[in-house]
Amino acid sequence: MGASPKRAAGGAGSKKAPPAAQDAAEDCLGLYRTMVLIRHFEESMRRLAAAGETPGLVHLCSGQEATNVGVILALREGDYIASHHRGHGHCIAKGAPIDLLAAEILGKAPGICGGRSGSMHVVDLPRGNLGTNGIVGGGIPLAAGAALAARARGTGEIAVCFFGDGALNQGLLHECMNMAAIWSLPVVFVCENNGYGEFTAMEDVTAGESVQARGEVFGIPSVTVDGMNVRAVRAATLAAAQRARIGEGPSFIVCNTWRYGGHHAGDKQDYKDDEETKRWEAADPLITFAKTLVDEKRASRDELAAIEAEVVARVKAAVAFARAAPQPAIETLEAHVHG
Amino acid sequence: MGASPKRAAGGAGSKKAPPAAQDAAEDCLGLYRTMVLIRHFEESMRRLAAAGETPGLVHLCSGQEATNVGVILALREGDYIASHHRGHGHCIAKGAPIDLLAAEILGKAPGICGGRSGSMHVVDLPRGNLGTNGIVGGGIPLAAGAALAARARGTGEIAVCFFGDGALNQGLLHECMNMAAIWSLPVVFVCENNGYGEFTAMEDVTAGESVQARGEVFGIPSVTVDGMNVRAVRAATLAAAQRARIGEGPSFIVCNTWRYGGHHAGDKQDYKDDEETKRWEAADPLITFAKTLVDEKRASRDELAAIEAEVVARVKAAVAFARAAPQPAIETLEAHVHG
Amino acid sequence: MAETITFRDGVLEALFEEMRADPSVILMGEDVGAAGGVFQQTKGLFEAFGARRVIDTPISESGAFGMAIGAAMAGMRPVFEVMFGDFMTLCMDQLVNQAAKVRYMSNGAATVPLVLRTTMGVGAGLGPQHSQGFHAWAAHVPGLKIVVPADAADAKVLMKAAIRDDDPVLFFEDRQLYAARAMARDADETLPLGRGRILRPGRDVTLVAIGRMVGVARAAAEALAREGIEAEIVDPRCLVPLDEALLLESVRRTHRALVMDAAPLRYGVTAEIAAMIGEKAFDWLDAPVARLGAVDTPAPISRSLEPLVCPTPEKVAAAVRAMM
Amino acid sequence: MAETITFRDGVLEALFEEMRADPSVILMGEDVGAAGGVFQQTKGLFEAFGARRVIDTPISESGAFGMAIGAAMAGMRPVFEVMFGDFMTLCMDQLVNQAAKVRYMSNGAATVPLVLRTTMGVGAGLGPQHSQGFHAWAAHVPGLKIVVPADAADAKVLMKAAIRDDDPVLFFEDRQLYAARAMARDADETLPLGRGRILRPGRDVTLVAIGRMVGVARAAAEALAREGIEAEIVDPRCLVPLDEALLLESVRRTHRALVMDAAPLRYGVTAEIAAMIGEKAFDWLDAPVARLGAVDTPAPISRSLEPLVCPTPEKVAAAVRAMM
Ligand SMILES: Cc1ncc(C[n+]2csc(CCOP(=O)(O)OP(=O)(O)O)c2C)c(N)n1
Ligand SMILES: Cc1ncc(C[n+]2csc(CCOP(=O)(O)OP(=O)(O)O)c2C)c(N)n1
Ligand SMILES: [Mg+2]
Ligand SMILES: [Mg+2]
Repeated sequence: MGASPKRAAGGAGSKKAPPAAQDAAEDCLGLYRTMVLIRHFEESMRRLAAAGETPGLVHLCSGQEATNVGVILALREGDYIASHHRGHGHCIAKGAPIDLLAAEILGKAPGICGGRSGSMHVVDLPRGNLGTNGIVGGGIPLAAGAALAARARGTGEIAVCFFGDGALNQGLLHECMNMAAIWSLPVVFVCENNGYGEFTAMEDVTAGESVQARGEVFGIPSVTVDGMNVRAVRAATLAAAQRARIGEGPSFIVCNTWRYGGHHAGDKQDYKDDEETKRWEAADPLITFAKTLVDEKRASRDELAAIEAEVVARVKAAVAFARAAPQPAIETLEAHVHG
Repeated sequence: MGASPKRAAGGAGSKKAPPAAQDAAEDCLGLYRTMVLIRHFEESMRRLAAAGETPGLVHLCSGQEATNVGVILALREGDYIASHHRGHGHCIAKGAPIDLLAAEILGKAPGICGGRSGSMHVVDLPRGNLGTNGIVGGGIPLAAGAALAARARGTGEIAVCFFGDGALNQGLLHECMNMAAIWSLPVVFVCENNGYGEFTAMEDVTAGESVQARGEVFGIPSVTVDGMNVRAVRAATLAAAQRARIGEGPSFIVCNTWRYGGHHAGDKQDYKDDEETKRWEAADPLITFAKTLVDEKRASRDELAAIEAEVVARVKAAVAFARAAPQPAIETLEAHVHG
Repeated sequence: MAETITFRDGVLEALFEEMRADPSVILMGEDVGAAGGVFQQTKGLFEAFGARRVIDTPISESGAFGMAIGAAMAGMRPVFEVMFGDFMTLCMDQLVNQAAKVRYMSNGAATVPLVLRTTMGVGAGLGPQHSQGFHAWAAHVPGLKIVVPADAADAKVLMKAAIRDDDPVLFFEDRQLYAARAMARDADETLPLGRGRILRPGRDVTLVAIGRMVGVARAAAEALAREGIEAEIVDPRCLVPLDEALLLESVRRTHRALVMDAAPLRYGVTAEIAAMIGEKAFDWLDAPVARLGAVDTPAPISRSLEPLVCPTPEKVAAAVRAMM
Repeated sequence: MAETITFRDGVLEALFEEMRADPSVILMGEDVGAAGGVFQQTKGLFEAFGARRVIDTPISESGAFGMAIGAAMAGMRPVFEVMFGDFMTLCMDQLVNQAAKVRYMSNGAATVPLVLRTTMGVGAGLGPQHSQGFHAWAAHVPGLKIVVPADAADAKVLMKAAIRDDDPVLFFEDRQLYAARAMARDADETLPLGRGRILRPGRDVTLVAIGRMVGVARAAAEALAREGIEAEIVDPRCLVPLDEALLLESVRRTHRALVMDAAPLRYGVTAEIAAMIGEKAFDWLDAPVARLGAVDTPAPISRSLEPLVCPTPEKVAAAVRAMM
C-alpha cells in the first residue's frame, strides 16, 4: 500500500482543492463541537459494540468527522442528505438527537425508527435525512430523486449523497451521475474516500488515474479536497451547493479521508500498513482544526476543552438513556409495513 | 438534431481515428462481400417483417455493416463476440449460415436455436457468438467473462462486445469496463453509436462531451472512428485486438454510424431530420467502399456487381429455405430447460 | 349509453386525470415523452404536462427507478414505467431494499407513494426476454402492493387507486389486453386496493383468475355451461392485499377451485392462493384445488410453440372436467 | 470414529476438493481472496489457488455476476459469491435473463455451469437489508436449480454436486448454521441434486423443512414425541428439482403435513410445496396442509422483535397440535 496517485497520502488534498480559508458565515466552534460530538459518540458506540450491546453490524466514522460536518453544516435546513452504512456522523450533523440515535443503534423503543432499524437503516426524514443505508450505493438515487422533487416543487432545496470509495464501482453511481447531469439536478455527490472497501484497498479494484474524473466524464464540476480539513470540505460544499441552487446542476466532491476503526467495530485491520496509519492519524481532523482555532485565536485550549467536556457529558447521558430504554413492544412487530 | 460534438455528423470520425489505410492481411473483397450480404439479408428481413412473417420484434442493421464487418473480420476463429438486439450482421460476419439464421428469425425448426429464440436471442456458441441479446447491455459482461475464461485457459482468444449508444447509460457497462481494466482482460468494447436509442436522441440522455471518455476514465485506450468506413473500423480493431492478445488489456472503440431503417422494422422515424438522414446516406458504407475498391483498382464495377448478384441469389435461397422450413415440433417446447 | 374504452386508454385516462388533479404526480420512463410510449400508452401526456412532469429517462432502469423512490420520499407521487416486465429484474434492489422497506424502517415517518407500472405477457412472439411477468416476486416482498387488472374499466380505476395510495404499488399490464375494450367507468369512481369481484356467478367450481386469465376463464366457463357445469369466476384484482374473504366465500359455495395465472406455474402466485384455499376451506372442498400456469420454460418465439405456453380455455375446461 | 465439521467448513472443503480436481473451477466475490471471506468462509483458497482463480471483485455485483456467466459459457465453472442474499437483487437481470435461459435459447448448444452461492437468515440483528433469502424468486425461474442445505455434511456434498452440475445452481446458506457441526462424509461421496431425505421417521405428521428449519423441526418433533405425537421430518434439500415423490410418499403415510420456511410466508416456497401436496395427496389428507414462515415484514434488528420473526420449535409444535 502506501501513497497512491488515486488517493492523496497523509490527508493532503490535490492541488485542485478550493482554498480552505474561513468564510464569513462559518461558525467555527459549531464545526468543532459537532466533530467532537461525532467522535465521542462513535467511540462510545465502539465500546457498546465490544460489549455486545449493539445488535448486528456497526460501522463507525471516527476519522471522517471533517467530511461529515464540513458538508452538512454547509447545507440549509430542508436540504436532503442520503447517507450510507458508515452514517452516524451524517445523522448527528443533520440534527438527529444523539440520545434517540443511540437508542436506535441499540434497537430500543425510543430510537429514531422505533428501534427496529439500527445503525445501517436510520431513516430520519423530518430532518431531511433519507437514511443511512445497508446497500452500498443505495442512497445515491434517493438523493438524486429528492433533488428532482425539490426542483419540481421549485422550493430551492438541494440534496447531497454520501458514498464510499467502494461505491465508485457500482453502476448505479454512473447512472445517477449521468441523469443528474442531463437534467441539471441540484444534487451534490460526495465520495468519502477512505482508501478501503471492507478489507480491499481501493486501488486494487478501482481503475483509472483519478476518482474525480468519474464525475468529470459526465461534465460534472468535480473537485478533490483534503477530507481531514473541515474548512476545505465546507468550502467545496458551499461552492457546489451554490451551483445547485442557481440551477447549474450537480457537482462531485472527492474527500480523501480515513476510517480509524477499520471496516466494522472489531475489525483488526491486518490489511493496513502502520506507516500509512500513522500519517493519517497525524492529520486527525479534530486535532488539526483545534490547532487552527487556537493559532487563529478563535478559541483558547481551555475553551476547546470545555466544549469537549460538555460533549462528553452529553454523550454519556445519551448512552445511559439508550441503555436504560425499553425494548420495542412486541405488538409493534408488524406495524408500518403498509399504510 | 444535427451535428453534435458527441457524434460526428455525416459519418466522419473524429481526428483521433486511426488511419484507414489498407493492411497487409486485408481481404478487401471479403469485407465487401460480407457487407453486401448483410445488407441484402437485412432488406429481405424487412420485407418478411412487413409481411408479418417474423414473430416478435426485428431490429435491422442496414447502414451499420461497416462496424459489424470491420470489427469481426479483424478477429480470429475462436475469438468471442457478444452482440445485441440489432445483431444479424454480427451473426453473419461471425460465420452463421444465413439460411439457418433466416430460419431462426422466422422461428423455424432448422434455425440456429431450433427456431425458439428468434432475432433477439440467437446464441451461436460453436462460432464464438455469445448471442444477440434482448437486454440492452446484456452482452457486455458475457464478453468480459469470456475474456476472463480465455485468459485463465491461456489459449489466447479475445472477446468483443458490441453495444449501442443507448447502453452507454447502463451502469453495467461502467462496472464491466472497470473490471476489464483492473484485470487487464482481453476484451474490446465496441459502441455502435447510431445517434438514437429507440426514438430518443443520444444527446438528450447522455451527459459529457465525449463518448470515448467513458472508456478513458477507466484508463482504457479509447478511440473514435468513422463507423461507415470498414477499413477504419478494421484498423482500430486490429490495434485493439493486438493489445488484448499481448496482455495489455481492454480497449474501447466508438464507431459513429447510422441505422437506416429506424429502431425496428416498421419504425416511421418522424424523430429524424431529413438533412441528417441525407448526410448519412451519402456516407453509405457499401457505396463508399465500392468506390474505394474501384478507385484503387482492386475490383471493377463488374466484379462488384457479380459479387452482389451472387449474394442476392444466396439470400434469396436462404429466405426460400427458411420460409419453407417446418415449425418446431411441439414436443420440443420443454426441451433444454435443464440438462 | 356509456362508451367503451381500450385497456390502454383506461390507464392513460387515469394518468391524465390524476396528473391534472395533483401536481405531485409525475411520469418517468423510457420514451414515455414525445414518442408517447413504445406501445402508445402515454400518448399526449408530454404535450399536456411538459418535460418536467413527463420525463424520458436514459436506459438506466436501476438508477432511474431509485430516483423515483427518492422523489417519492421527498413528496412526489411518481409513476415509473418499466417498458417490459422482464426489465424489472434491473430494479429489484431499489424495489426491495429501499421502496418496500422505507415505511417500516422509518417507523411510519416516511412513505414511498409510487407506482411501478410494467407490461407482461407471452403471445406476441417476443421470446424469452420480453414476455415475463414477475408479480410472484413482488407479491413475496413485504411492503409492496400488487395490482393485476383484467379489463379497461378496472385498469382505469385501479391505476387511480394505485396513484393515490401512499405505498409502493406494482401495476402489471398484460400487453395482450391493451386493445381490449370495456365500458368506461365514471371519472370519479374509486375502488380501494384489495377488493376482488365475482365476474360470473356459478355453483359448481370457482375459477380464480387475474389479468388476461379472466378472459380465458370466461371462455372456458361458457364452454362448460354448455355441458351443464356452472363455473364462478373470481378476479381478486390485487395479489396484495388479497381479498381472501371473497375467495373463500366462493369456494365454500362451489366446493371446488381452479387457480390460474399466465406466468410459469412453479413457485408462482397460484401456489399461494391454492395453498391458502386448501388450508382455509379444507372442509368444504370436494376436490383438490387445481392450478394452471404457463409451462416452466422460457417463452419461445416460434408460432408452433408459443401458443402452448399459457393456459387456454380448452385446458381450463379440461381441468375443470377432471375435477367434477 | 469420523470427525465432525462445521457447515462453513463443509462448503469450504467442497470448494478445495473441486478446485483441486478441476482447474476450470474458479471463485469470484467480494473479499473472498486474501481476506478469506467476511464470514471466513473462503479461508485458505486464495493461498492455495492464487489470484487468477480466487478473484476479489469490486462492489459490482451485477457486472461481476454477468462476467461469471460469460466465463461459464466459455468453459469455466465459476462459483460466484453474493455476500448477503439481500444483494442478489442486484444480480437478477443477469440471473434470469441470461444464466437461466442460455441453455434453452441455444437449443442445448450452450450451458452455464455456475454456482451462485449466497447467505441468508434472520437472527443476528442485521436488520431489513441483511437478512433476506430469495430462494422463492429463484425457484420460480425456469432454468435454475435451487439448493438449501441443512447441515454440514449435506452442505459439502451438495456444493460438490452443484459445482459439477452443468446448469446454474443457486446455493443458499443460512448464516445461523455456519458454526453448526455434523459428521463429515467421505470425500468422494456424491449426491444428485433433487433427492430429499427423511431425517426422522414418524407416523403422525410430515414436517417439511429446509435449511435452518430442519433444526427447528427436530426440536419440535422431540417436544411432540413427549406428548405421543410422532412427527416425520422430510428435508427436500433442493427446491428445484423438488423430490415430490418422497414428500408425497411421506404424507400418504402420515396424512398430515406442515411446511415451513424462514423467509416471509406470503408467496414464498411453502406455498408451492403445500399446494402440490394439497393437490396430489388430497385423498390422503386428514387435515389441511399447514404452513409456517417468517412474518410478512422486513426483519427488525431489535432484540425483542427479531426472535419473533421466524418459526420456532414452539410455534411448530403448536401448529401440529392444532392439526391433530
Ligand atoms: C450492494 C452491497 N454490496 C456489498 C455490501 C457489503 N459491504 C458493506 S460495506 C462494504 C464496503 C464499502 O466500502 P466503501 O464504499 O469504501 O465504504 P467504507 O466502508 O470504506 O466507508 C461492503 C462491500 C453491501 N452492503 N452492499
Ligand atoms: C434493459 C433494457 N431496457 C430497455 C430495452 C428496450 N430497448 C430495446 S432497444 C432500445 C434502444 C437501444 O438503443 P441503442 O443501444 O442505441 O441501440 P440501437 O437500437 O440504436 O442500435 C431500448 C430502450 C431493452 N431491450 N433492455
Ligand atoms: Mg472506503
Ligand atoms: Mg443507438
